[in-house]
Amino acid sequence: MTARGTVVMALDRCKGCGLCVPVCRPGALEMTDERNAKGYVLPQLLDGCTGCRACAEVCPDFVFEVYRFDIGPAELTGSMMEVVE
Amino acid sequence: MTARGTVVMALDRCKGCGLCVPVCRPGALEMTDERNAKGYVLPQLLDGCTGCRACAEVCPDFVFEVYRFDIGPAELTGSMMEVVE
Amino acid sequence: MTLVLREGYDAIAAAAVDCGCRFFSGYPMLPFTGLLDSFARELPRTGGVLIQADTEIEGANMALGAAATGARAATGSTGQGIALMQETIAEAALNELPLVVFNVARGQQDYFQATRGGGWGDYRTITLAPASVVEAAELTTLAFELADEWMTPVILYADHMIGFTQMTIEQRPADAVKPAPEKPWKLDGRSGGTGRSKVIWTWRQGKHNTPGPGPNLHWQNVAEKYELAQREARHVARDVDDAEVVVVSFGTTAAFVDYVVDELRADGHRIGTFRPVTLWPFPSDALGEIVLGDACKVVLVHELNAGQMIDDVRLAVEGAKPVHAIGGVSQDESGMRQGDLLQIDIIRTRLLDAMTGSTR
Amino acid sequence: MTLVLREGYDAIAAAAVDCGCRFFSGYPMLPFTGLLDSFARELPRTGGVLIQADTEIEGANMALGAAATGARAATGSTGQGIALMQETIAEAALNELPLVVFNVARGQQDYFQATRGGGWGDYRTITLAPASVVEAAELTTLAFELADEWMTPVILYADHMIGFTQMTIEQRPADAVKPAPEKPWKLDGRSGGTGRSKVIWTWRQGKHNTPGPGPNLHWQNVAEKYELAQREARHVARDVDDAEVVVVSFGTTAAFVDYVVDELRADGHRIGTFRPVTLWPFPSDALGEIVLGDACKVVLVHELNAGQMIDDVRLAVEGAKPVHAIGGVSQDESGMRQGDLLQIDIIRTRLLDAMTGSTR
Amino acid sequence: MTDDRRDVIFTGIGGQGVQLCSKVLANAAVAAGHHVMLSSYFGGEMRGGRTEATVITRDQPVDLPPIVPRLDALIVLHPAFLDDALPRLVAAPLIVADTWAWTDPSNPPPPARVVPVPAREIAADLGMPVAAGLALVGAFVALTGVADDAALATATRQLVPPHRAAALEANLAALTAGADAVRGTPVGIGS
Amino acid sequence: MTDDRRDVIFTGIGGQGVQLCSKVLANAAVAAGHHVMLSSYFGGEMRGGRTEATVITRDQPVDLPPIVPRLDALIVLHPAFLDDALPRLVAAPLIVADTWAWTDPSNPPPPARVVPVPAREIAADLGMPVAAGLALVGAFVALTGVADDAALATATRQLVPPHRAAALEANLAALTAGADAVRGTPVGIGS
Amino acid sequence: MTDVDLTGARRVATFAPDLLQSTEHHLCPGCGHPVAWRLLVEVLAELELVDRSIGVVGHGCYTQIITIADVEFLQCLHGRAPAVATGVKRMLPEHAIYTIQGDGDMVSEGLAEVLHAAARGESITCLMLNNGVFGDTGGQMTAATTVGQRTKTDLGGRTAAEHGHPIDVPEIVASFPGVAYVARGAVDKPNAVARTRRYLREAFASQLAGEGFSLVEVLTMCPTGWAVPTDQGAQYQRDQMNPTFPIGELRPRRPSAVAAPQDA
Amino acid sequence: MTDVDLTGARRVATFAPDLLQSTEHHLCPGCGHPVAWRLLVEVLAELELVDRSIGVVGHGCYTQIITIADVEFLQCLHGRAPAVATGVKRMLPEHAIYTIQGDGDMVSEGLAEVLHAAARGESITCLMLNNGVFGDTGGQMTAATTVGQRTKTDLGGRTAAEHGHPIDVPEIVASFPGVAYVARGAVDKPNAVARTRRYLREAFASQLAGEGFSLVEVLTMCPTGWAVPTDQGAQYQRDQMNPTFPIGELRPRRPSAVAAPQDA
Ligand SMILES: Cc1ncc(C[n+]2csc(CCOP(=O)(O)OP(=O)(O)O)c2C)c(N)n1
Ligand SMILES: Cc1ncc(C[n+]2csc(CCOP(=O)(O)OP(=O)(O)O)c2C)c(N)n1
Ligand code: SF4
Ligand code: SF4
Ligand code: SF4
Ligand code: SF4
Ligand code: SF4
Ligand code: SF4
Ligand SMILES: [Mg+2]
Ligand SMILES: [Mg+2]
Repeated sequence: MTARGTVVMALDRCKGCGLCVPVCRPGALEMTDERNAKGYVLPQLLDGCTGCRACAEVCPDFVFEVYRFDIGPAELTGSMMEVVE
Repeated sequence: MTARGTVVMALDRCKGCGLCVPVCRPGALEMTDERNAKGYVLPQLLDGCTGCRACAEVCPDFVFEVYRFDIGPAELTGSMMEVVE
Repeated sequence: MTLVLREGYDAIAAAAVDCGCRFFSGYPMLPFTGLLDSFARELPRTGGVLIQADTEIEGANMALGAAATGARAATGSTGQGIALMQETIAEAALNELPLVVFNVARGQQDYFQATRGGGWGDYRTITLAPASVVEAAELTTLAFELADEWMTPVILYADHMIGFTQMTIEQRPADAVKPAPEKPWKLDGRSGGTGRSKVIWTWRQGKHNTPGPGPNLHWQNVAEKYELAQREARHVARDVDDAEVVVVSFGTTAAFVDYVVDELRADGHRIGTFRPVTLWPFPSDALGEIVLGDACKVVLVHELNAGQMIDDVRLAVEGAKPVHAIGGVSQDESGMRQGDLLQIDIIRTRLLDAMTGSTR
Repeated sequence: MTLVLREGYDAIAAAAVDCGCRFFSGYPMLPFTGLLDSFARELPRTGGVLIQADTEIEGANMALGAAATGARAATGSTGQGIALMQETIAEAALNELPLVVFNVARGQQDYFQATRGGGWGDYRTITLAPASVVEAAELTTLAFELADEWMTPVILYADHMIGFTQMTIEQRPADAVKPAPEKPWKLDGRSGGTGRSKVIWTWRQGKHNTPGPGPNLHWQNVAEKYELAQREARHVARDVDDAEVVVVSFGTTAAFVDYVVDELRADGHRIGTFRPVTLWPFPSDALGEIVLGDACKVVLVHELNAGQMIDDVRLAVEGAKPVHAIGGVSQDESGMRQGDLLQIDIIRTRLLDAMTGSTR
Repeated sequence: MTDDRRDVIFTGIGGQGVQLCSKVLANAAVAAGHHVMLSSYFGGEMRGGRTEATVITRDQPVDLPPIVPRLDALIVLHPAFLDDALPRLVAAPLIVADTWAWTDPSNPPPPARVVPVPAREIAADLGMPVAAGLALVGAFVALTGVADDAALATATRQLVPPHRAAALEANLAALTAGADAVRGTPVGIGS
Repeated sequence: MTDDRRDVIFTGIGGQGVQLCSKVLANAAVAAGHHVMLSSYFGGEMRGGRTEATVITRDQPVDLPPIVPRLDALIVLHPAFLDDALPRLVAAPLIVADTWAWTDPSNPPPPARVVPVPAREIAADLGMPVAAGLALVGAFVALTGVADDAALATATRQLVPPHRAAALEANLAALTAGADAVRGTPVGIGS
Repeated sequence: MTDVDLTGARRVATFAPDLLQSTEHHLCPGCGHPVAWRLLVEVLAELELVDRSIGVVGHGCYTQIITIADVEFLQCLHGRAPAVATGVKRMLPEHAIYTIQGDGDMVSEGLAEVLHAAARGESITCLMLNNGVFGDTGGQMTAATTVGQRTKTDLGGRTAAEHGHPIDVPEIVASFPGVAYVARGAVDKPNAVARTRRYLREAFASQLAGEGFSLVEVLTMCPTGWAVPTDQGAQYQRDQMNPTFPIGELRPRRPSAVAAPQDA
Repeated sequence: MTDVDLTGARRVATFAPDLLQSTEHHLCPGCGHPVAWRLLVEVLAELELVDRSIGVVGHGCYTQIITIADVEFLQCLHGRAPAVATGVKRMLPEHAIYTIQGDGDMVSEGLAEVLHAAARGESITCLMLNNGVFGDTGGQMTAATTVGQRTKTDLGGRTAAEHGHPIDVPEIVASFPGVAYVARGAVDKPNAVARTRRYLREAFASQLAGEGFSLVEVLTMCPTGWAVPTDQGAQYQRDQMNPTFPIGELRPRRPSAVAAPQDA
């Protein structure tokens, strides 16, 4: 399956809340037993990310940077774009 | 015209506000040029009182005691009775 | 005698309920919140009422209302929340309503607030400042008693250290719960319709049938009452008889000072401590007597603020001996707790420095 | 120089607007209400804003917000309403925001409130107490200047007599209105996005990029600032050089005392008066110097309360000479105005009694 | 030579215009270049209650308490509350009284100087009973020279709103008539 | 003869159960008839933050400041914040430490008496890693006699809720195992 | 006293209820408050609450009731009456505990107190005498002054642009689940007076039945604050205030209220 | 940082807006507040208000925003933000002035402040982060805790019988005439986040257009105060809070608002 999107995760600041997991419609995120230096369990990225940004929208700790492969390489700066409802 | 009611007025404490006059449906009250010791102009009772108690209901200075002639002499004590709307 | 281990919060709440407190209302604020929780646990055992109020002002006024019915009632907060209650505390004082106010303070900056208030009119609040959990429980009982006796608000000035520390205190006997004394002035509705119905208000103008003294006379009476209440002054003096240096401090800070002074005494220094237990009335006579003694050369004041109690110390000493501040503003990084000036090395250094300075 | 006749309320409001006050908010309360009305008349001429707030707490916080933008801003009430502002006044002090607070008091019982506050934390409020309409106008200007200079709340402690009395004051020149000084710390939004954006809060912890000193250091700094502000102490002394009796009083009461003392001096008594213009900082040094002089035998304190300023007098005198209270609680039958102890016959009798007593 | 007693207290009852009278006097004195202090006392909300005002005039800034303890002149619009005012007078006061309102000439005793003015009649003649007080003010000013006629007129114009022009004219006339009534009254002690 | 050093400070990190351990010790001392003072310090909201508690045991009412300046015993659950605790000890402290957590035997120098206890192993054997602290408490009590076994068991029962019976048994076992590990350890100065 | 021939007459209205120790008061001519006082004490007498009621009274012209009504009162701080009454009620749960407040007292200074008490469903009755001004401090605008209403603050009448809109506390609390009864009456004419009496009766009855919080607003005339002649006060109120604050029951008692517990 | 191949990738979401000086904060795992912070600064940037806005911030866990967001802040007393913001706005009428408050700050301590400001039609935007608890003092019940909601005060859930009912401030102010815009959003799932962003945008736009008072409530999770596992916070909020506090615009902007003056 060709990835439509991906995420970069700043897991050092993740607090393991798990809020990102259920909002990922393709199920591309799951919690693991891994812990970061602060002792929090961490999510990991599986296959299937669509770059939908849902995880970034709900994460309280600014862990996600989201990328899409489906469109050209124009870079979005500053504010996050809107999720189409 | 036979009087159906009458009022006793404690005019020493009247403050001349005139609120009693318009509520008297038979027009049995009117303001005069007379003044009491406090210097307030006073109402006076004309003919036609029905003993309806309207004046007593609105007077802020407890000036009126109301009597009716149409019913037996049973005395009402304590609280004032209700005006039938 | 059975000993039980109790957190300060619980010890205070239990003592209050045991001496008949039936009502408590307060609004969450750290570190006062712990006391609110403890009252919530303790009050139900005697059918008392706890209201978590929606503001400090409401909480204080609820307690005032409860007090007006003759019930022993209390409120509380930390200093900042108590700032909001100033109008209400003054109202209670001028209405002669017994109201106990717990200040679980973030430090020692509320001395002026407690002893001079920020309310209105001429009033005072008896203020009790415990130095330990055990004393906090004892003074809680005293607070309710003094409030009733003098018909006045009484402040119990505690802090987070008293709240969070656990100490063994004597298990109260099964019959510990005492009813509040009967209060002839209390409102219970029953005087209604008698032609001599009661009314409580700070102006004391009474009613048509039963005129009161009016504000001037009433407020003069209240002021005179507080003059008399001077006799409630309480203190603890340690090793002052031969002390060249008398260190004055209050509340938990005094426990640290005592610790250091005990060490210095063991080292041969002629030093003693004086701790007001009542911040108002300040035990001026007792301190004055000690200071006027031949032994005393200098009075040092350690308080964790910019200099508040030192006014009362100076008023007591009246220039007879030099008075020096060795404390100061001292807060931890959270702003919620006392800071460095509780460290015994610092206290020791400051004491020694001041002693050297004064004996030079 | 043209003289105009002005009621105290108007004189104060005009002086405030002339020195750049652009915002006033308050809640009606007698006798403060007159000042609210005067500000409502005066502010529009410079485009200033008047808000009749819905509570004292809101009024004070509105003024605090306006002050944070660098505008000269004020609020006010009478003592009881100011009790409600204690938390806010402390907040302004610890945030170093210049805020002028007018207390149009019902008497002299707010001395402790003004000088010791009932707020939280270690703060002080410079407090100015005029004795006449003309002085009230002058001290209003000074209040705004000191508030800016020291970045602190300043209280102007007036009363209904100052409010309602009309006196001739100098017509202000057409260019009287001065802009408030530029304030680099003020909030105007412009630092947003620079990476060094401003934040004002009492804990002074700063921001991620620009950490602040934190509460301990900040509050120490504030306390030190107030130490320095001691130099703003102001007073008026009359006929004290050879005075055996020095009478201390403040505010309008002092005008009555001066009147009696002038008479007594005319009768040959060696008597003088001392009036603190700043209640805080109290002019202790000036009073101490006078009292330490050979002439002075006794200090009498006339204040219309149960004894509040007398603490400051005693702190200044330090036991060097006897200090006696000749005042007391004194309210009229409405509870809203000063009572009998302003009568010059009573003052005269009390002075003579105290003088006899002291020279026996 | 004019009378130099000018620390004056007005006494009257609510509704007589004591406040307006005292303001006219005070503002006239200001217009005449004096330093002035004006204090008022209203006896509460009741019609007919005690009403007082004091006006102090000086060539220097006034340095007196706001409730001036001793006054040397009195203007009497109504005798009801005279007993509150008299004790505040010095031994030799100037008293300007509406003639009807000054019934006991023995109080205060000499050396008081009492000047009765038929103010009620003056005002009645002008068809404006409430202007009686201003006749007394006119008389007082004439006696003391605390202001000149022009200043008095200016002050009155400032204080009576323009839309009450009729009242203004009557007020000015009352002032003049009051002054006329006392012109030539000898200055000095004794009534 | 038992060790008489009993003004003890616990040091550990959030999640190790320092609070429970200190409470068990304190309540056991109370059950044994002593006067006790217990103070705790939580280092904030972060997992793994500094956690401390002090337990003072006396035969008289405790007359000490709530933050006890000098302590003569130390129980080490975790070495992370040892540097905060060590300066508060007197010159000759008793130190009961989880063996793994005591890596630098030269600090503090003699006359400190250091008693290592394989608490982690004990707890692991009981299938309950979080009970390690209680093994140290058991050892401390055995060394000092500040409470007897019965008091220790009573206190633990009071503090562990009945619905966690399994945990209770493991906790009790950890206490006993810790005690057993040090029985016979000679009393006195030096490790 | 006027002299009339009372032969054969039956008294149908006394000067004032026995519960007033005096018929004299210092309120202004044409003030609406005293009529509300009368209704209150009449209802207390009628419901036999005279010796088991406590009134908690705020700051305003109406406060004078505490000097003449022969029932117990606690005069409290401006705006705080609902909080004080809460403390009283919790200690005396069988008593009828009520507040007397003005619009300034309740809607300006005391807005939080009344709304928090209502949200708690506190078993007290709050009485608001609404004249749309701070009568006692000279007639300034309050947070309940209707748009267009004359006050000392603005003799031209309140404008929404400058001062905003009034807050309708009865309407707000009527929507709160813990509230048992809310009504608005007036005293400008006899039938308004009669309705107000009934509202007060209902409010106290709901309190005694433990149904929850109750509130009765009474529109009262303040000719002084409005700067209108006394004899036009009633009409001014009807024209100016009633459209914004219509008379009636905003929350009638629920028939099932007594039976059903209020918890969800 | 996870290691992924970004060849040919287009960034569609940054970690955090540039306006945050730091991505670190001390709020609990699963706390809803930081998402609301992010939305706020995004909208400020989008509307170009970064250098002409001042945030007036109350006391609660959310207060921490003042240490990381790169805009100007005035931290004020608990509950008083709408009054403080009023003073600020009147001196800087062209600026975007807003408050950040919690439910404890706004509905408990500061109820009078927000309602009075709304009634005045004050041209400010109030933002309420509602988690139904005093998070910062340990999770006690507030005046906005929904019935049945778990708090430290009552782990069994709030009961109306004991504690009464929550106060719905947005609903109350939505009925005030001087109010321009009121909405309630949430941050429990992506589309709620998106709607909340739009609500904030509308609120600020209405303020800039001078339409009156605006308020946006945001439901935020407080797993700590509710004593629920962090990954169940969002669901708990939907089940427990949303029925009482449904998401949506309670008062949309009036199309004519810009043109029509608000006075009557
Ligand atoms: C804390 C406080 N602020 C202000 C006052 C001054 N004050 C006295 S009565 C009153 C308001 C009266 O208004 P309202 O409640 O409407 O009663 P009314 O006089 O109109 O009947 C005010 C503001 C006060 N007593 N206390
Ligand atoms: C006058 C005053 N009272 C109490 C407090 C204590 N306090 C700090 S934050 C807070 C409430 C927090 O609740 P909320 O606004 O809902 O914010 P949250 O922490 O839930 O986000 C309280 C009561 C205070 N700071 N000031
Ligand atoms: S939502 Fe963020 S903080 Fe929570 S688990 Fe996912 S990445 Fe970590
Ligand atoms: S961007 Fe969308 S699909 Fe990709 S991980 Fe995040 S939520 Fe899942
Ligand atoms: S209503 Fe009463 S006070 Fe008013 S005029 Fe009539 S009798 Fe007099
Ligand atoms: S009782 Fe009725 S009819 Fe008689 S005077 Fe009064 S209002 Fe008129
Ligand atoms: S001012 Fe208004 S409310 Fe007060 S007594 Fe007069 S009319 Fe009544
Ligand atoms: S306590 Fe609640 S509101 Fe506060 S940071 Fe934690 S989760 Fe957030
Ligand atoms: Mg009113
Ligand atoms: Mg919250």
